[in-house]
Amino acid sequence: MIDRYSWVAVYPELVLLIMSCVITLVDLGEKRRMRDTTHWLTMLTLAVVAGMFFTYAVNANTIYGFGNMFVADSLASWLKGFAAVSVMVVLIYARPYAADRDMMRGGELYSLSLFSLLGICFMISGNNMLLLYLGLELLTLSSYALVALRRDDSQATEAAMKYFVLGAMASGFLLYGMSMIYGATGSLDIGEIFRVINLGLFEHQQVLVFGLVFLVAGLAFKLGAVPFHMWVPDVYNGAPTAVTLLIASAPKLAAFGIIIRLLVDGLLPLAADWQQMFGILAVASLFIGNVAAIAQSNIKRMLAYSTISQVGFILLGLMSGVQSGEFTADAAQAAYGSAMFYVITYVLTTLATFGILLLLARDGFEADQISDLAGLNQRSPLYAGIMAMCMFSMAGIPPLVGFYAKFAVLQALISTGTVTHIAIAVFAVIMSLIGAFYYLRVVKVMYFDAADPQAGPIRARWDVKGVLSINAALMLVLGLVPGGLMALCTEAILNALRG
Amino acid sequence: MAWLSLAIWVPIVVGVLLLPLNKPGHANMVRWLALVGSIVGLLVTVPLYTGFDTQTAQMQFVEKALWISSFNVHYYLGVDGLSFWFVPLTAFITVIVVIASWQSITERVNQYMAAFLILSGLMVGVFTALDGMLFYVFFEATLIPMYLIIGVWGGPRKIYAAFKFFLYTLLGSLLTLVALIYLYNVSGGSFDILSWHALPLSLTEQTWIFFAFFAAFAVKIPMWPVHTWLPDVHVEAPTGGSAVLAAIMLKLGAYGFLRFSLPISPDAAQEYAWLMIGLSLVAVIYVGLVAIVQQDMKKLVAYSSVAHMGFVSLGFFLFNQLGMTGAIAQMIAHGFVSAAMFLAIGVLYDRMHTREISDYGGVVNTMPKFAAFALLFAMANAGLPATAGFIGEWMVILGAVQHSFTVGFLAATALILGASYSLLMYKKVYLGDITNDHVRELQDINCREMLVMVILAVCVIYMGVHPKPFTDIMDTSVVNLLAHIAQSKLQ
Amino acid sequence: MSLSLGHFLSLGAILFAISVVGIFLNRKNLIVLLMAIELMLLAVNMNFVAFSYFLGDLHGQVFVFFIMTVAAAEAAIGLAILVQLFRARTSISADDLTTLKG
Amino acid sequence: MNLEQYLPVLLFILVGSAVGVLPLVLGWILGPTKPDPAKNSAYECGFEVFDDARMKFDVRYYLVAILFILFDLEIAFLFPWAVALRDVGLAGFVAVLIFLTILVVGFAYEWAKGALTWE
Amino acid sequence: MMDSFYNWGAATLGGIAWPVIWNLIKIIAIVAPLMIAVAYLTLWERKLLGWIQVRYGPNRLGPWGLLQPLADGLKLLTKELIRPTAASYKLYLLGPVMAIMPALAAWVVIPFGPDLALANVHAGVLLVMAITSIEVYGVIIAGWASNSKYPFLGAIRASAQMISYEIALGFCFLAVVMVTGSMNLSEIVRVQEVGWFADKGLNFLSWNWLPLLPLFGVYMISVVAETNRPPFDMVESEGEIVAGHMVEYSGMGFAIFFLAEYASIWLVSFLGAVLFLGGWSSPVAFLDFIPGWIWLGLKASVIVSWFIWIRGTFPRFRYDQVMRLGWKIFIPVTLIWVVVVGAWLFSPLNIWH
Repeated sequence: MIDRYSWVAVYPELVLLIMSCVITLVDLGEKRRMRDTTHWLTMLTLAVVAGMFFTYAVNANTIYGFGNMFVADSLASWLKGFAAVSVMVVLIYARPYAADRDMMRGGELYSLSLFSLLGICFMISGNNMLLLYLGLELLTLSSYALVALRRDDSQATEAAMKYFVLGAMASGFLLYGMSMIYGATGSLDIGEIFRVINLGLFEHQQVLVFGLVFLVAGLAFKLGAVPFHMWVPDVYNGAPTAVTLLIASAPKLAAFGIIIRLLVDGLLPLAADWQQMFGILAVASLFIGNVAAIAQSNIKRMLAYSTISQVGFILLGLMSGVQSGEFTADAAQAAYGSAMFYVITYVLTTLATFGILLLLARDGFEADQISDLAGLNQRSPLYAGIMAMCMFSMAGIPPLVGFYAKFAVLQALISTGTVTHIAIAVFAVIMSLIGAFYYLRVVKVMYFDAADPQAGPIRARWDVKGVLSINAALMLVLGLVPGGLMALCTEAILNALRG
Repeated sequence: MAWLSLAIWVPIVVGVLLLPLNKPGHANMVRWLALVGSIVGLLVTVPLYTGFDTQTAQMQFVEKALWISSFNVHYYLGVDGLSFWFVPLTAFITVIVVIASWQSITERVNQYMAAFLILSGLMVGVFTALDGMLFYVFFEATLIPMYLIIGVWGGPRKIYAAFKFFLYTLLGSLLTLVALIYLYNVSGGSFDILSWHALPLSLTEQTWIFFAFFAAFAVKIPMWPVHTWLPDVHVEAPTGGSAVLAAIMLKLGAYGFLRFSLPISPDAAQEYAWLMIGLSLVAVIYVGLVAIVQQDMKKLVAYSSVAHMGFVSLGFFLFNQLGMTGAIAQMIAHGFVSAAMFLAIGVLYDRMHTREISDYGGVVNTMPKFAAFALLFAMANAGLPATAGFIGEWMVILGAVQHSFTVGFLAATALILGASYSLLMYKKVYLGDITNDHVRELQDINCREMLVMVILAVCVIYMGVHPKPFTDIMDTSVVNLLAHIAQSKLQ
Repeated sequence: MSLSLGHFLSLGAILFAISVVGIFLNRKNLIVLLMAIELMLLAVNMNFVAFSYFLGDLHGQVFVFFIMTVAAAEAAIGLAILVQLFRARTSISADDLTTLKG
Repeated sequence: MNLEQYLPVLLFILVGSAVGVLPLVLGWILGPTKPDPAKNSAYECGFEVFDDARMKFDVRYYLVAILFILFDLEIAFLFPWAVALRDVGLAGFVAVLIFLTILVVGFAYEWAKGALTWE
Repeated sequence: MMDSFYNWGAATLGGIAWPVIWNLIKIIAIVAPLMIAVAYLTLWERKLLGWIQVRYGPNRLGPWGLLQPLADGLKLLTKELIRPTAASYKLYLLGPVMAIMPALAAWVVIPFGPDLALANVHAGVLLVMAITSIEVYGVIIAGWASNSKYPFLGAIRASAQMISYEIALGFCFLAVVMVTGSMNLSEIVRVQEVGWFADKGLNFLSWNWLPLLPLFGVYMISVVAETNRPPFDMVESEGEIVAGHMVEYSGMGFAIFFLAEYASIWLVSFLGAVLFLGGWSSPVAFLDFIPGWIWLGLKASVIVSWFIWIRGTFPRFRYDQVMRLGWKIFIPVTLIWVVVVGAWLFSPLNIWH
């Protein structure tokens, strides 16, 4: 069961695990305010791990390890690579913010981030419900602790509590669903589940569908789709911005990964059922997310609702993989590829958005009201420009990358050709118009409003400035030439579907 | 040489390069760089004119390269007689705007100039794109610089105006996006506009597609009743913004009809021609009447723009050569005239900081040179013969008469309305006695303003007296388009 | 005594329902909430064990072990957050979690 | 399912409880009942009762409780392995070694953070 | 005789009621002697302490004071059960019950001879751990329900201490299970009966205590802490918080806590004998003729005396020292030894086959 390939498959994760432990311990001896050793060691680790993932991804081999419990295909490797990079970027952005706010008295920010990345990796690569669950828990448990990292902040603690309660409940739902699926199919192995369902070797149809409902509910919780979105605004708002960034970025990749594993790899024969559920979730998310975002004055909260609406779009992509009951590789590839593209670009944009917010926040001052961005253009045209790009990208205005994400998803949706889907597409389009309104409001505040005369110039560390610029440049470059990433996504999906 | 690409990217690149120059001390350098950039942008369109073959309706100066492989999207550019004139026109207006804003813009000059240059490149892109996706990207991208131009340098209610502009146009274009994707799927995975032209579609499909495109283009033109954003935006936008908006941006919508609605869904277009003609006539007459009662000069010109663009849409849906050619000529003429009108208002506004007609009076006494130019432009706006405004309107009216006398008659009333609001305004503002001290202290236009006025005046008169070069280029394509529309695509 | 799979599943479902109701109805005490969450995991465990026994497949029981471990970790973090919350608010009532709204 | 083996366990629990309850009842019957306020007040070394008895206490107690939950579970985790040690072989042993290493990392972390220090 | 009685019972009462009755009879057969043992443990404690301190201890009631426990019991039985006004009464009464129930219930798996256990279940060790863990609830419920400062402090201290040592104990159990390959307590004894030394007749050298010596040491000390006995009696430490969680109890309430404590001492002594000292097997082969339950009782008595001995010998620890010992010494030691045992099992030197 454990052969040489097993170790090859988990090699990067192994490095990550060892280094997480090492960094946790090494950090104990770190005395400097910015925790330089920890920071650079973490950066090195993440760079190495990301490099390994990308190498695996480029090689595009599918390796199964540990008795099919773990799969390293190119889809997984890409997602994991992007996750590693995004955690890296998060930590670069977060460092000055965290150091100003007593979050760096210990190195928990780093060790927990690394452990959450490990969880993400297993969520993406797990090929067994047990492993997927453990990855999920590793991620969420680390996130709970991260949200509560500012011990003296009662808001953050409250957010952590809410996150914890609802997150734990979500895990419960997911598990309950898993137990039902296990009961119906008699296996925890994703491939085996697929085989059993596909060949109709199961006895209890109701148990299976019952399990599916809970599974989808649990996943929707984790994704933050309406009506399971209650935690998202509170957590985004209450958590320290650095942690909000972490929660808002890489875990989305993981959520996508786990959905692909569970629902596509495992339960594709039931696609008709779960696509329908996704449809309802998507429509509700688009509506609630966009409408509620308009009313927000707190930018983190607004971004939380915007995330909900973006999740709606991701679900739109995921719900159009199987058309009129028939599975075709082309359609699935386009649909899941578009969702993947959406997730990746969303993460890219989110990173830059929160990066700016982190940059604006000074010691004792959180830039968390939309009005705090007033006159940013006068204070720093560069950062205002980056933020504006983020907003336009999220609103889906070309030539920024967010547009192609929306386009790809709409294309997948419309290509199903059914009237319902086209109607949903039109609905999504109208909702994204509402979305454009609140994104524009941020741009308006930055460009049209006058700056607070007391607000000084914005100083940024060289690494933050550099990475932020690259991040923004990527949004634009991917907007101008999105072909490569799109091709990558569809290739990866195809690869995973073949496996 | 890839002249079209140059026409698109030269202004954009120059604009982007201006962005880092944000120190107040850079302002002059920025102005000169912007001027050079815009002139180069204009110069690269010259080879297009000299090399244009008027005998063919085919696309010319075609550039094609794979852009997004997953969706078979191409970087596909080209011009034909329908789109040709808008390329130099855009570059030209940009030069004018850069000169006109030389002194009136003092804050964040680099961003202002960059916005206009980038906008210019994007608009050229819209006119030259032959790939649906590419078109859409350019079409949408223009929103960003225009939104910032209105919002940053606009008037007191700029925020309202900027949002209105953005959201109105976005709503329409998003629906268009759905239609584009639908066409992509129907055509078996192609975004090639020209191949869409040959696509057989049922009448239901055509109708849906027609109205999806209509949503975007009608808002942009703007047609009655979705024109309400335009007066607000014009009033609040800075002079340059108004000029570009009126001169070029509105044409994006009209051009969309030519490139998408008519050839892709010809049967639906004919089916609903009555509606289009009706809406156009409402725009021409009703909006013309509304213009008469305006107190604000810019609003007046804005409404007159709506009325003039009504002629354009009217011309399109007459389905005869006179109407179509006239509409396109009207678009070009309106480009010159409306830009000139707005710039003239800008000249006054820079001095008085008011646009209320009642605040003026007897300007001719203090600014005689300027008043002369203003008179010319007002005439052109009213469509007086021998000015650019006359050509298009006249041809459209003739075409309308060909189509049906009633329509022709109603369209003709627009000439009267146009004369009344243009000349009434001229009379109130320029003629008569000086009514207040501010007017008394006005200085006449300086050399720079004079330069702008002269250039525009030359263009207006030249096109008015010698329209042939303009129409020559269009003719073949127009005939071809009409022939295409006449063929049913139903199968 | 013949206990069938249905009995165990019903028990699991009842436990699960109780815990969900507990989470949503309890407004006074967050500790009860944590207990409800544990109960939810127990319901799942019940399912897994029952399925595992009746399927004659051990994986379900292995899963239970992991769930228990994770539940412990979860309880640990939950309690830690609770303690922190109590120190900040001197209340552990769910009704008092109101600073984040909108 | 065969649960008969566990019947004595259940019975013993009941008997154990009974052994707890019966003497209480007996004591209640046999002993006098003469309450008075001083007798029934909380013991406070002769002082009047002040403050709530259920006061805040050192957070380290919580910490110990939390750590206990984790460690105890880890032990529970190891029992099946210990039973099956001969079957899972060296690979199983190595796996548990890895597991214990991570546990030790956590333990060392706690130690260094002072969670185990009582002063 | 037993068999015929069983058959008669099964025949008369049928398949459901009879097993219950039969088991109840067996339970009483364990509990009754246990109660006597508990009672006399108190006497033995006082006697032994007396001797350690060179005095006589109880010597008035009956010969050598043998009636002393009975007198104590009677006295406590007739004392008033005080009901503190501030207490949460239901919980206040639940406390002692929760304390004694696990101390008794865990006996269900103790093997008194080969397969002579009330419930010879596979998961014996786990069951013992599970049931004894409940004991801490009794303490904490009592402390909380009293609603008084000393009990509260005592309860918190006690629970922290008990759970701390439970981890070390858990690792001790773990190592025993590792070498046995089973969690069945009878099996654990049986494994100790074989070995190189046992073949030579020196059974006691084959018992687990020798190869697992460090764990045996940890066990012997941990159980003292686990039962809150001096020198680890942080719960009470009379000088600091009077009688800890028992402050507010009187009469039988108080007595039950004591019963529980001594029953626990017996329990862990028996358990220690089973786990490390070969259970019912005789230390040397030529003494095999003596019945196993006598050996087991003797071994347990030795351990019980150890409790009393260290109580009489060592001064009380400070709380921080107790916690330090538990977390920073015992846990690492046991952890390391578990790994060593694991490695040993896979090495050629493996003595447990």
